[in-house]
Order: sequence, then C-alpha cells, then structure tokens
Amino acid sequence: MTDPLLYLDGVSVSFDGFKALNNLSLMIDPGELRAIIGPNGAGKTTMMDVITGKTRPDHGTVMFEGNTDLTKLKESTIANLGIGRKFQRPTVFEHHTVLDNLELALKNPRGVFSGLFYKVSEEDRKRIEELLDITKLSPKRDVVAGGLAHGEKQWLEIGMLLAQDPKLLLVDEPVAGMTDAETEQTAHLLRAISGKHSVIVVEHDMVFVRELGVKVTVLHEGSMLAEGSLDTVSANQQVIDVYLGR
Amino acid sequence: MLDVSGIDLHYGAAQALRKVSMTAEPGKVTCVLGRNGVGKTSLLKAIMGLHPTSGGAVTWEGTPVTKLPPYERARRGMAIVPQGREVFPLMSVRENLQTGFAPIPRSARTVPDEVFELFPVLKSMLDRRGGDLSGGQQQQLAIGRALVTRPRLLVLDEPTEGIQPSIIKDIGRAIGYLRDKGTMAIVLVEQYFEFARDLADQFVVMERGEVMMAGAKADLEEGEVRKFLTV
Amino acid sequence: MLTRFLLAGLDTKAWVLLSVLAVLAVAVPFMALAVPPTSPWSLSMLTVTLLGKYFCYALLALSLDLVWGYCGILSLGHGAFFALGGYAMGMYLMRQIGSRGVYGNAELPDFMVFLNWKELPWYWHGFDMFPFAALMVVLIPGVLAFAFGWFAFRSRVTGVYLSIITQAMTFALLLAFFRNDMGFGGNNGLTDFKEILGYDIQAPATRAGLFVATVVALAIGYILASAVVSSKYGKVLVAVRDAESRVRFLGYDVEKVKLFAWTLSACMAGVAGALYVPQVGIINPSEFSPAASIEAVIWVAVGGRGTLAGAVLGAVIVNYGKTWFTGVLPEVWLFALGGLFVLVTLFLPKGILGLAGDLRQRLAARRSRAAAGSNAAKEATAP
Amino acid sequence: QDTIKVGILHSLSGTMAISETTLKDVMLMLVEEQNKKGGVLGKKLEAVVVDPASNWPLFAEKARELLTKDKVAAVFGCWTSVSRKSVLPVFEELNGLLFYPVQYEGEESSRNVFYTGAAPNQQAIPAVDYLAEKEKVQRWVLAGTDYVYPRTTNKILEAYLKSKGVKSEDILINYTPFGHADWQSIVADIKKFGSAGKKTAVVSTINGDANVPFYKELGNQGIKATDIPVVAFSVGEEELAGIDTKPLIGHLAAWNYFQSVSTPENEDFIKKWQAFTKNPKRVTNDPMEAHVIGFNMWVKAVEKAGTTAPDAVIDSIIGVSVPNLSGGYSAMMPNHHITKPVLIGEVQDNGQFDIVSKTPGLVVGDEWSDYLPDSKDLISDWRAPMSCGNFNVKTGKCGGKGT
Amino acid sequence: MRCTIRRLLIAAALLIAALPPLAAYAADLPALVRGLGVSNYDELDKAIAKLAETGDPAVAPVLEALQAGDLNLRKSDGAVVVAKRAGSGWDLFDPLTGAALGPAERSAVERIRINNALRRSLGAALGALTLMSPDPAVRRSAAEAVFKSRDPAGIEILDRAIAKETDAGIRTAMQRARAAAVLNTDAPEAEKLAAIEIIAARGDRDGLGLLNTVVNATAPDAVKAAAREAIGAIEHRLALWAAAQNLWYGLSLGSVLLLAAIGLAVTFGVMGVINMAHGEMVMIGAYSTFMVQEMFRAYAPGLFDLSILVALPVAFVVAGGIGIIIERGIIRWLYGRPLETLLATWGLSLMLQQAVRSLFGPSNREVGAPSWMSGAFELGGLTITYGRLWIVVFAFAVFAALLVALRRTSFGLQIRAVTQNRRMASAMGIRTPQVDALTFGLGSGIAGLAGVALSQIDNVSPNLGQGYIIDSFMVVVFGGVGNLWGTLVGALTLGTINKFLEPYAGAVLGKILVLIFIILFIQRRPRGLFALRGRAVEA
Ligand SMILES: Nc1ncnc2c1ncn2[C@@H]1O[C@H](COP(=O)(O)OP(=O)(O)OP(=O)(O)O)[C@@H](O)[C@H]1O
Ligand SMILES: Nc1ncnc2c1ncn2[C@@H]1O[C@H](COP(=O)(O)OP(=O)(O)OP(=O)(O)O)[C@@H](O)[C@H]1O
Ligand SMILES: NC(N)=O
Ligand SMILES: [Mg+2]
Ligand SMILES: [Mg+2]
Repeated sequence: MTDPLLYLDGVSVSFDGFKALNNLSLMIDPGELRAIIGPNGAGKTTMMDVITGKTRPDHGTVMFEGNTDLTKLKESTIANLGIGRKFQRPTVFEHHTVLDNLELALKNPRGVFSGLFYKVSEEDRKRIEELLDITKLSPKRDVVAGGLAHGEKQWLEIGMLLAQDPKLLLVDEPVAGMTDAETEQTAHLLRAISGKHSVIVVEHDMVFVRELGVKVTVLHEGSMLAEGSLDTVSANQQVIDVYLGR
Repeated sequence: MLDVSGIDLHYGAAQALRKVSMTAEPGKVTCVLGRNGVGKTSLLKAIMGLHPTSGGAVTWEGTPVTKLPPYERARRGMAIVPQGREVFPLMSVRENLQTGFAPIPRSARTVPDEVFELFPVLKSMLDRRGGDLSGGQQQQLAIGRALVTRPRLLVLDEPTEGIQPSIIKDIGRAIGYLRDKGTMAIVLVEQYFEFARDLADQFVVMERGEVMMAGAKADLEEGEVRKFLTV
Repeated sequence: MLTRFLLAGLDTKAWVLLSVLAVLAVAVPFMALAVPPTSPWSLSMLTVTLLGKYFCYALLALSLDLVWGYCGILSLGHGAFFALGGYAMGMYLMRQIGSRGVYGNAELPDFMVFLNWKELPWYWHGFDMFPFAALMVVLIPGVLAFAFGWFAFRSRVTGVYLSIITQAMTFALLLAFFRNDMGFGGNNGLTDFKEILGYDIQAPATRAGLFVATVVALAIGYILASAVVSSKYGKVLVAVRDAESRVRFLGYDVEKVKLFAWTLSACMAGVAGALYVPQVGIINPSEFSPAASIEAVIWVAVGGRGTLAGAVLGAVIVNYGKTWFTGVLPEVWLFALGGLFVLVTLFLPKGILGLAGDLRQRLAARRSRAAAGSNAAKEATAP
Repeated sequence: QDTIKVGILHSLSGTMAISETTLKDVMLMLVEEQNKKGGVLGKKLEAVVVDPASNWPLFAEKARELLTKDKVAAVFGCWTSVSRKSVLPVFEELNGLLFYPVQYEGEESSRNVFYTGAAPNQQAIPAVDYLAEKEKVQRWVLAGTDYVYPRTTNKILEAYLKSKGVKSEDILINYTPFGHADWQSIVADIKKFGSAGKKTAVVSTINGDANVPFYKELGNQGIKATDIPVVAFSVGEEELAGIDTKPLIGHLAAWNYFQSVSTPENEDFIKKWQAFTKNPKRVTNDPMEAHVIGFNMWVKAVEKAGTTAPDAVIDSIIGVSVPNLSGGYSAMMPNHHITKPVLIGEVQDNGQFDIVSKTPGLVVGDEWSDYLPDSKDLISDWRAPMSCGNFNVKTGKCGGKGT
Repeated sequence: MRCTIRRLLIAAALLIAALPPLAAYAADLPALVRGLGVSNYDELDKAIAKLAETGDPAVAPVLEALQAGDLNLRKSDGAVVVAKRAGSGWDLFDPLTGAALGPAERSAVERIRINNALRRSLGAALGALTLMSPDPAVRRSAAEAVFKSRDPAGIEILDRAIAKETDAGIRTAMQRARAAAVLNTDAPEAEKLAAIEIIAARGDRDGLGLLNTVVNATAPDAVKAAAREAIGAIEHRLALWAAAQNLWYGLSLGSVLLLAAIGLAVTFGVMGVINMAHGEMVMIGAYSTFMVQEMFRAYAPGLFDLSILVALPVAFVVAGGIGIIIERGIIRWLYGRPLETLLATWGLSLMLQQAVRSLFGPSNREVGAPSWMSGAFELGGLTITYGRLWIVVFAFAVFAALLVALRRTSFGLQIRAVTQNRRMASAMGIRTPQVDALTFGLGSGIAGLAGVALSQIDNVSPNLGQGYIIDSFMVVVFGGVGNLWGTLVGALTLGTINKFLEPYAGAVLGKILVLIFIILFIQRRPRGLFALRGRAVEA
C-alpha cells in the first residue's frame, strides 16, 4: 500500500469558541479523487483553509507526502509544494485578461527575478491554448477577468488551477452556477486529471457527485460523519437527516 | 405585475441585454434560464435598478420604475436575493435581517417567523457576523433578509447555489409556499434545471443577451428548453 | 538580455516621452548657454532649474507610481526616501565647502561649529568622496525601505495601515532631523553649497549639467520602471494589488514581490532627492513632512495612477501650476490648486492621462451603440 | 521702464502665513506711501508679491524668480531663519538685496542681506539682564521650539548666564516641536523647577503657533507673572491678539518696538496702518517696524547713490540713518545690522505691552556672538577695503579662522 | 525696597495692634494718595508703602484700583483719580471716597503704570489690609497673599484674624500664612519648628518652595534639618502623586486626540472616505465658536459664560451643513474609489483654509474661556484645570452619544449597511444618498464640535486643522479602522504613552518614540488595536 499523499490528523479549528473543525482526520492517496459533502457550515471550506495554510489549526497536523507538516508553512510555500486550490467564491485577477490570469498560474519559477526576465515559451503558449480550450474561454482570452460572468469566472479559476499543475487539487464547489451539461463536463475533467493528480472536491450537487463515482466523505459539525461510496453514505440515516433531507 | 419590455443594458461598450421583455405575475414563479454569461443576472439587475438600462422600460404594478433608484423600487415592494449573496459582512446576522426594515412601516418592523422556520440555522447564529458564515449559511441569510421586507416581487438569482440538498428542498418548499400565498410574484434565475422545472409556472429562456423562448410551463417543451442549456 | 528586458517594456507613450526628454536634454542646455540672452529662444537659468526641479519630482512620482499604481501600496512616506537621498547628497556638498564656511573650519560644517561640536560625527565620514556619497544616495533609502518593508510585509500590514505607518515613519524622521543634536543642521538643514565634483554649483554650465543628469536619470528610471511593470513580475505586482491572498495561493511569495518593488522604488526616490538638492540649493527636514509625501501622491493621482507616463505628467503639471499660481495669484492660488484637484477627481477619474483612454473608449461605445441602433432601425423599417 | 520694482517675499499660505501676511501688507502700504511722495528717483515703485507658501525651497525659487524674471531692485522678505538660509545663496549669486525684518540667532553676515531685526544681543541678553536685576531672578528655564533660532539663542544665553555665575543646576533647557499644543507637563515642570526656593523665570523662544496653547496653559495652571515671569522673544501684539490676556498680565516680552510706544511717529504709523487695512483694531508689531526702517533706509540709500544698482546701494546704505518708531534714529552699520533700542514690555489685559524698561541708548546688532567660542573673534565690515563678513581679528584674515 | 515696605508694615501693624483703628490718619490719606502720582516705579513703590503703613481699610480700594490699572493721574492738576471708560472719554472718581468727579477727555488723564515688582508689593499690602474683610473669598485670598509675601508684619494681624475666623478652611490658610511669615522672622527656634510642621502639612509645591527658601537662607541647624525633613516628606508625597498627575495629563491629551479623531472615525472609519479635509471641519467648528463669541461680545457681554454652550449646536450645524454640501457636491461621485477621495478632499482642505484666511484673516482669532472653564483646582496632589476637565467630560460624552447613534439606532444600522455594500443596501430599500449625506454631515458636525473644544486650548487660525489631521489618522488607524471603541482606546493609549514618555525623553523625542511605537505595534497587529478578524474582513 502506498503512503497517503495528504494526511490530516486530529485537526481542530475554533473561532471564538465555535468549533468549525473538531478533531478531523482524513487521508488522501496519490492520484485519488475524493468527494466531500456535508451540510452548510460543516467545515469543508475551513478544512481547505487549513490545508492551504490560510487558517492555522488549534490542534492536529496536516502531513503532505508523508513528511511535510503543512501547518507550519506559509501559503506560498504550500502552493509551491504542489497544492492548488479553487475557491468557493471565484477569485480571479479582475484587472488582468483571461490570458494573463492563466500565464500567472502556469507552473514556472515564482521568484522575483525569474518573473522579471520571463518570456513566454512555445510550450507555455501551447499549454495556455489547451487550457483556453478546456475552459471554453478562447473567445474571451483578451477580456479582463472582472468583466466575466459568474460561471465564466468559475471556469477561469478551474483553468488556473490546472495551469498550476499541482499534485493535489482542492476544488471548492466547482459547479455552482453551472448548467447541467457543464456540470457533467466538469466531472469528466476532474476524473481525467485524477490518477496523475490527487483531487479533493467539495460539492452539494449530488448529480455531480454521482457522476464522479468516487469515495465520498461526509463532514458534519467539523468531523467525519460517514465515508464510502455515494450509495452507502446516502443510505446512512444520519446523513439523510442532517444533509440530504427527505 | 412586473412588465419588462424591450430593455437594453450595456457594460461599457459591451451589450449584455438586447431588447429583453418578460412578465411576472403574483402567485406565479417565472423562471429565467440560460447558460453562463447569457445575461440572466443582468436582467435581474435591470429589474431591480442595480445597473442602468440604455433602452426599454420596466413597469411594476402599473407604474414605470425604469428611472427609479433601487431603494425606491424596494419601497414599492420589490426585493432581490443577489448572486453571490452580498450579505453585509461586518454586521451580525440579526442586523443583516434588520436592514430589511428600511422600506416598511415602523409598526411592521419585525423579522417574520417564517424566516426562522425556513432557515432555523439563522436563529442559532443571530449574533455571528454575516461575513463569517459559511457560503450556504450566507445564502440562507440573503433569502431571509429579502423576506423581511415583505416583498410583493421577489427576485432570486441562483438561490440554490452552494446550498446543501436538504435545504434546497426547503427553499423549494418555501418558494412554493410563497407562491401559493398568491400575493407575491417570483422571478427565479436557476441553473439547476430540475429545481426550476418543479417550481416554475412560466419560463424565460435566454441566449446571448436575448430572450429565445418564453411562455407557460405547459406550453414549452422540456427538450427545447434544455437545448439552450447544453453546450 | 538586459537590453531586451529594458526595451521590451516601452510602448508608444514611452517612446513619445523619451523623445521629448531627449530633445529637452539637448535643447535646454543649448538654449540656456549658447543662445544669446537677448534672443527670444534663450532660456533663463530660472527656467532651467525649475525644469530640473520638476523632473526630480517626476522621478519621485514615477517611483511612487511603481508601488502605488502597480502594487497597491499607498505610501504616504515616500518623501522620506527622497529626503534621505537628498541629505546624502547634501552631506557631500557640505563637505565640499571645506574652509569656505563662515567660520573657516575645514572639517566641520558651520552649523556644527556654532553649536560647539568639536569633531565630525562618525556618520559624516566618507561623504567627502563622491562615489561613496553616490552609493549612499541609493543605499540609505534602499536599506531603510528594505528593513521597513521586510517587517511590514512579513507582518502583512496592508491598506491604510501600511499607509499610516509610512506616514508615521516620515513624520518620525521629520522630528528627528529637526533636532539639532542629530547633526544634520536641524531645521535649517544643509545649505550654502559651493561646488559639486569640482564645478562651481552656481555656474550656468554646472546647472545645465545637473539638468541633463536629471533628464537622463528620469529617462533611465522610466525605462527601468516600464520594463519592470511590463514583465511577468509586473503582472504579479498588479495581481498582488488586486487580490493579494490569491497570489499567495498560486505560490508566489508576496512579501518578496512587494519588497523588491518597494526597495527599488525607494532607491529611485533617493536618486530623485539627490538630484534635487544641488539644483534647489537646500535640503531641510520639511522634505520629510507628511504633507510633502501626500503631495507626491497627488501628482500621481492627477496624472493618472497606474500609468508611468501619467505620473511624470502629473508631477510636471501640478508643480508648474504651483509655480505659476504662486507668482500670478499669490493671494488666492490655493483656490486654484485645490479646485484643480477637485475637478480632476470629479471629471478625470483616471487622471489626465486616463482622459485620453476614456475618450477613446467612450467613442468606441458610442459608435457600436449607434451601429446597433441603426441596425435595429433598419430591421424595424424592413417590410 | 518707468517703475522700480520691489519684491515682497513673504508666505501668504501655509504655517507661516499667520505671521508673514502682515508684513506683506505693511510693505504694500510703504510702497503706496512712497509713491504718494513721488516715488524714488522720480520713478514710481511697483510691488511684486509672490507666495513662497511656507515652503523653504520655494523661497529660493521665488527669490530667483523675483531677481531674474521680475528684475526687482530689492526684496523685502523671509521670516524664519531657514527661509533666509534658503534664499541666501540666490541673493549672493544674483547680487540682489534682501531686507530681513525678524529677530534671529545671528552668526551670519552677508553682503547682500540687511538684517533689520534684532540680533541676540539686541533682545535676549538685555531681557535676561532685566530679569536678573529688576526681578532678582536666580533660576532660569530656557524653553524653546526645537530649531536653530532658539537653540542658538539658548546656547548664547546659557554661556552668558554661566559667565554671570549662574550654576548649571539653576538652568533648565526644554525644547518642543513646532506647533506643540499640549503644554500640561511642561508647564507643570516649570512650576516644579520654580519651587526650589529661588526666584525663577522662563525665557521663552517658543515660536509661532505653539505660543497660544502655551500661554493658555500658563493661565489655566495659574502661573502668575508675579511668581514666575515669562519673557518671550517671539510673542508680539499679533500673537497676543489670539489670547485672552487677563491671566497673563505682567508676563514679559523683549522687542525693539511695541505698539504702545508713545511717540508721534508711532501714533502716525498706527493711524496710517489702521486706515490702510481698514481695520481700526489692527495691531502693529516689531517686524513691521523693522520693515519700515529697512524700507526707508533703502529709499534713502538709493537716493544717495542715485541708482538702484545693488553694488551702489550696498556702498551707500552703510551709515544711513532713519527715524525708527520709538523716537530715535536707527543706523545701518557696516555689519549690515542696525542700531536699535531694546524695550521690555509687560503684557496688559488689552493685549498690549506696558514698556517697563528701555535701554538708555541704541544697541548695535552683534552678528557674531561674543559668547560662542568660534565666533567671538569674528567681525563683519562690508565697507571697502575690508568688505568681509567674517573677519577674524586674531588672525587678521577674512574667512573665519581658516587661512 | 521690599524690605522697607515690610519694616513699615510691621510698624503699622504694631500700631494697629496698640491702638483702635482710628481715623487718626484720615486727614493724611488724600495727600498720600496724591503721592501715587509719580511716574517712577521706585518712587511709586515708596508711595504705596506709605499708604499701606496707615493700615487704614479705606486705602484698600485705592490700592485695588491701582492693581487693576484704573488709577490715573489727571494732567491738569496732578490729582490721582479713578477713571472708568465712558464712551470715547472717561468718568472720573475720587479713589478714596468714590465720589464722582465728572467726565474727562480721553487724553486728560494718564494711567499710573505698575510692573511686576509693584504688583507683588500691592498684593502683600492688600493681603494685610483685607484679612478682616467680611467677604470670606477676600479673606481667603488675603491669606494666600500673605503666604506668598511672607510678610512678618502680617503676623499680628493674622493672629487677630485667626482668633476671629469662623471658617475652618480659611483659618487653616491663615495659620499657614502665619507660619510662612514666622519663618521669615527671627522667631525662636521652637516657634519656627512649629511653623515648619504647619507648612509641611500643606504638602504642595508652594509649601515646598517656601521650605526650600528656608534651607537656602541662614537659619539654625535644627530648623534647617526640620525643613529638610519636611521637604523630603513633601517631595515623597508629590512623587507619589506624579504618576497620577501623568495619568491625568495622559487622559486629558487622550481626550483631545479622541475629540479630534472621532469625527474622522465616522467619515474615514465608517464611510471609508480618506478625508483630508477633516481638520478643516474642526477649524470651522473653532471659527463658529469665534463668531458666536463675537455675537455675545457685541450683544450680550453679560452672558459670555454661556457662549460656548451656544457655540456647540452652532458649530455642529455649520460644520455638519458644510459636510453635507461637500458630500452632495463631491464625495458622492467617488464612492467605490476611496483613493480618489484623498485627492479631492486634499484639494478641498486647501480651499477651505484659504477661504477662512480670506474671510477672517491669517492671524489668530481670540476665543475666550468662560469662567467655568478657567483656572484649576487641587485634588489631593493633583492640579486639575477646569478647561481640561470639561474637555475630558465632553470627549466622553460625544463618544457615548456617537456610539449610541451608530449602534442602537436604525440610522446607525443603515449607515453601516450602506458603507459595507452600497448597492445592496439600496436594494434593501435604504435611501443611500440620504444616508451618505447625513453620515458625512454627522462626521463633519462632530469634527465641528471638536473645534469648539479645541478652540479653548489651541490657536484659532487657518492652520488649526493641519495640526490635528495626522494625529487623527494615527488614532483611528491605530485603534482599528471602523471600530469606535478602537478609536477611544487608541486615543487614550497614545495620549498616556506620550505623557509618560515626555518627562524622560522630552517632548520631541517622546513624540518620535510614540510614532515608532505605532509602527512596531502595527507589525504585531496589522489591523489595529481592535482588529476585526475572521473571514468577514478578508472577504
Ligand atoms: N472567522 C470565523 N468566525 C466565526 N465563525 C466562522 C469563521 N469562519 C468560519 N466560521 C464558521 O465555521 C463553520 C464552518 O464554515 P465552513 O465555511 O468551513 O463551512 P462549509 O462546510 O464550507 O459550508 P458551505 O457548504 O456552506 O460552504 C460555519 O458555521 C461558519 O459560520
Ligand atoms: N460588471 C461587468 N462588466 C463587464 N461585463 C460584464 C459585467 N458583468 C457581466 N458582464 C458580461 O455580461 C454578460 C452577461 O453577464 P451576466 O452576469 O448577466 O450573465 P449570467 O447569465 O448571469 O451568467 P451566470 O450564469 O454565469 O451568472 C457576460 O458576458 C459577462 O461577461
Ligand atoms: N529668525 C527666526 N525667528 O526664526
Ligand atoms: Mg464552503
Ligand atoms: Mg448570473
């Protein structure tokens, strides 16, 4: 059995006494695609905040590739280790064009001087074209991102995530505001990149989660409530009570 | 009754709406459908006066409101649940709800019980800051806040986005309940087709800033509608 | 590679500006020195020093625009870097006075003599050598900026909080330099300079030379700044301005990104200050005053923040306005200048340079709308 | 060209406008009067007003503008020492004439500048003498704004007091920033220093805006002139106009002129001034008198020389003497400073000063203080053949102590 | 010469003690009064001494008139008269009898001038003469005057006065005055030691000064030792109070900072307008006070003490009104472009300064203090000036009122909603233009109120605002933008730190250190003292 890529162990986070994460443990294997569901406020986004270094946990460790404790590192270091993230609310660089957004995200040296002397290589150009295709933003390549509609921003952010080529992708509600067809496409996309990359995706759209067809973790009040295939967890009475409803 | 006729809307040089017309009636849910970026949100902005239109007219309960600022429209009974929630981040949940008191008479300034019945989580978080809520909780707050103004027109922009399934069902029930009271006209923008289909009395389907199809649910064929939602 | 890097950033605006500067660098000295004073084409030394001063300010504005316009750091203390560069140069010039001071003390500047100082403080050593002083001109502001930025950016001080502590920094320096005990001449500052690099500082040729040096410095500063902002690093800079935390999650070290621009900018400001001092003939703590730094921000805003040419233009226009108004409307010129600021904000939201872009856009919009309108009309009239 | 231009270089905006605007007005009045008398050398005078806006480099720029663009024959201007220091090289380079009307720290003598305000020996030292003699003061607080004028004046006073046998522990020196507004602790400290059982006085070189809150605090904390008198060198009628002086009666100021001087010249001047400003309550003060003297000297020197050419005026003005407003004649000395009487006044409840002491004769402004080691050997004499601002009497050479 | 008076006074007092206070000297009084008509200070001093020597209470009003500067010399006949302003001339009175002597031309009389030395002599003489006054306030100040003059001549009178005195407080004051005088005589050691004990009980700076004089003068060793001990005790006591005194200074400076900043906490903290014209709003408040006081001076000088109370609403309305005009005219076009408000308000501030300069002139304007804001009182070892006390009270009152307005009213709720999300607030039915205008007006009005208070302690000049703008921004930012409590605590903290540093570092270095403290503090708390935290802020 391979070592897990990411291992959360007993992570707790509280805000003014309110426990957003409560002794949460979770393990993601290399190449695994994992869906995480759970009620609003269960702590899914907070978990991603902890992994990416945005929020420091009160307790617990987050081990990446076996030996790196992410809780001690700053955001940019974590990102450079190969962890990319798409936010729940799409955040893109509003004054940059779609093209520039992707260029900034491309996996290249991040230093000041490499930035000063960077020149777009043929390879990079090709990769950007690919990403524009995937996100169907080719026609809007020269539009500043601030002028994109909500769904288009979602796509752009997915494109930026792919451009980073991370080992682990954290995807927070990618299909919110997408049509059913796009939802389906997104599921395909995520499935396609898993295997080479690990992916954690948070979604409330059950159709989408079903489409992914992978192991599902249910969070509730900051801890794990259930884990297993979608069918197993959706049969769980507690999950139905707190999440799915009747 | 809401009557939108032939409105145009521009963002700088780019035109987002072209001669869009639609109506919404009390006791009915009008569903606006369309792919990303076709102009649904822009249409709602035009209805609520959040972005100036460059042509056409919006009439509400018989009076033209095209030139009125949003707060005047709110005072005439219009309310919106915007895309992206837009709760007031630094104000408590309670205060967020209380912002809805502005357009209503002093005597009516209470938070209706139905808000907490629909979204019990809000009751337990009254003193938490709006901005600290989770995405879904914010969405619930945004809907609750709109209901505080006792609107006669409720405009919802993708209210199910980011909401857990059980609450989506609750919201669906809530919209159904509000519609069934018969006094409220509801305009609903949705991507979640099943949800929309179950609630809608009439459809408006948009593509590239224009209305492609419109009519009562009974008159429209689902396949036709779906065609405009696939890529 | 360096030339490619430097030239890559130059757009049309830049070429226009650089050409203007090149013309000035040749024409101004010529008109001031070679054209006989009776000719209408002759320039007085007053004009030469004024232009020199404006261009020093322009370089300061440029440096400020780099951090404010492109990186979103609103510095309300850039005058401090400018003044420090100026003081470094002033110290060199003071040492050049030698025994020509009123007390004839070859070692000590006059203000030290009459306050009973017995020997030159250690930090004045070395400033008698131009290369050392020139190094200090960039090093002192640079090191201060680096240290200040290192702490502030690491602590993630942003927005108004950063602005206010930059203001606190310059204000503290103002008070410190005011103190006679500091050994920088107190409120009177450093003045009565005699020569620079062996040339009489009041000689027309020296003045012309200083003017040319300023123009060249401004041109280099401009080329450097445009190269920086148009590189990928420049895009990161703008990204930091718009969504700092998002940049972090892309793996960029935001602290370093900011620190580089900040330090570079401070060095540029230092050079501007160093060129300013020999031309105006005095450096005193009032250059550290918060109001002076705010004024520099105003130049950038008037010219158009986020456009390098705008910063240059704003500095020149506002300062020309000030020179002109204080001479022509001495009693009410504040109304004119204040009114200018208000009007620019209300009617030129993107500054003077933004106006051009705006007009172009608005024209395009009108055209497309008109086109759409006529199409609609055609359709309507079609049978 | 049938007018002679006179430059007026006083801040009309910014922090110094509060003091300098008046000087601009008085210059305009003098020019107007002179023109009524037929001008100078048969030509009308024309005042050129600019606003250096309390900005020191701008002073230099405006001075250059006046001298090269407007080609003025003389400039009347500056208040703060730093503004004078800033314009000095410009006047020397372009060989212009500057009349500087404010009391200052000395330690300067330029061929192109005429210092019509007081040097420390014309203000500070007589004031200290007065307190020591008449009030039997033994303990001294030297309180000042932290800049060159107070620093230098206090250095001189400290040396002077020590030479008179005052011990170090009986001198308290305190500096505050420009515009200091919260005087609670310092006034309390003064009280504390004054409770040592020896008669104590405050010598204030506090400048400008800080004075009003200082005196308000003195009044509120009940420091009476009969207990701890304060003698100020930068507080005149204009400054007092902003304060309720009832609690301050008896505090002192040392100047070379007070509005309350009762001479026909002064009464005439006040009348003209109040008519010119159309304000029957408008006060006069010492720097205004200095401009009156300076202007009249310049007029006389120009007429004597028959030209406004600077070199000629510089030669002819030495020895020119004109009536001052306190009943005597002030003369321009070879060191470009003038002779003045020293007056000590006590604050009255009407915002005026009662003159309680006046030097019997006139005092010559001493540009190089006798109490500073490096300047006591220096003298200044701008007459040929010496024509030197820093002649060392020990070495017999011009140029300080250098070779 | 002071000695002469003293000796003469001793004689006079002895005489008074021996004889009943007859009008035996009355015949000489007019001649003695006439003797005041000299222009030489030394001669005048002697003349005063001669008058005081009579010990006749009828002399007191003469000396009081001289002290007040009302005593004049009639040029025509050299008579000494009291002159009171009447139109453009004078009404003359006899200084002894108070009988009217008819009007006189303005130039017909010449004021008899006095200097500080004479003021002291007069104080001493009057002190001795008025110890028996029926008015307790006069008796108290008479005792204070004798304490200051330390006139041995006073001892006898004091003894009689003490015997008659019914008010315990005044009696203590008299006993202290007596002790002070005793220490100035060759009284026996025991008596002096007793006196030192009484002075030591006084325990304040004046007592300390007096004891120090004893130590400096020649005295028996035992007396000196006792004095030293007493000095030690008083100094110890004062040192203990010094910390409290500093705290009070800090609190009072803090309140000034709070007042200056609190309006900015609304326009900048709440609305996000980088309001560079804030200081000018303060200035407008101060000039409003000036205007109101001018009105009072012209039309109701008797009610001058009320002028500040009237100025408060006037300043609020004037500054608030100008604020509303500015908001409607300029600021409203700039929402969503906060940085540009900096440019526009900077321009505005230049124009407002110049406007005031053109309107009111460049120099200071006099704003007077009402009597209830003048002077000081002692609280234990603290000296508290009324002016400062009222400013502290006022600052807290304004703060409390604003807090209630923003937190407890629907207007406050609407303000916050509008500033957090203007478009959404509008969609919720909030009349945003109205709220914006009123909020900016409120902030400006509060700045105007601050101006009323600051006019009491600072210059009323066109530069007034410039002196406060930087401090105000520091306070608001240090406390945490958008948090009123932060502004309060920030102001008080900075004020106190400043006042505790000042004694050690001096005012200049103290200020530098405070600035460095702010810079370092922000490193620890990048969003100010009362930072809002959580995703609400980052979003
Ligand atoms: N800074 C904070 N202060 C207080 N409470 C917070 C803060 N951040 C998050 N919370 C609370 O923590 C809980 C977890 O939030 P989180 O955003 O992780 O939920 P989520 O699972 O992502 O929900 P959703 O599905 O609605 O996005 C919520 O109840 C939220 O209100
Ligand atoms: N603020 C803006 N500035 C410029 N263009 C905009 C802006 N907002 C939207 N647009 C453009 O207008 C068009 C319509 O946008 P709108 O937000 O109305 O779409 P939508 O139908 O709501 O999409 P979605 O389903 O993604 O929310 C899009 O092409 C978008 O790029
Ligand atoms: N010279 C002065 N008073 O600065
Ligand atoms: Mg979430
Ligand atoms: Mg939308």
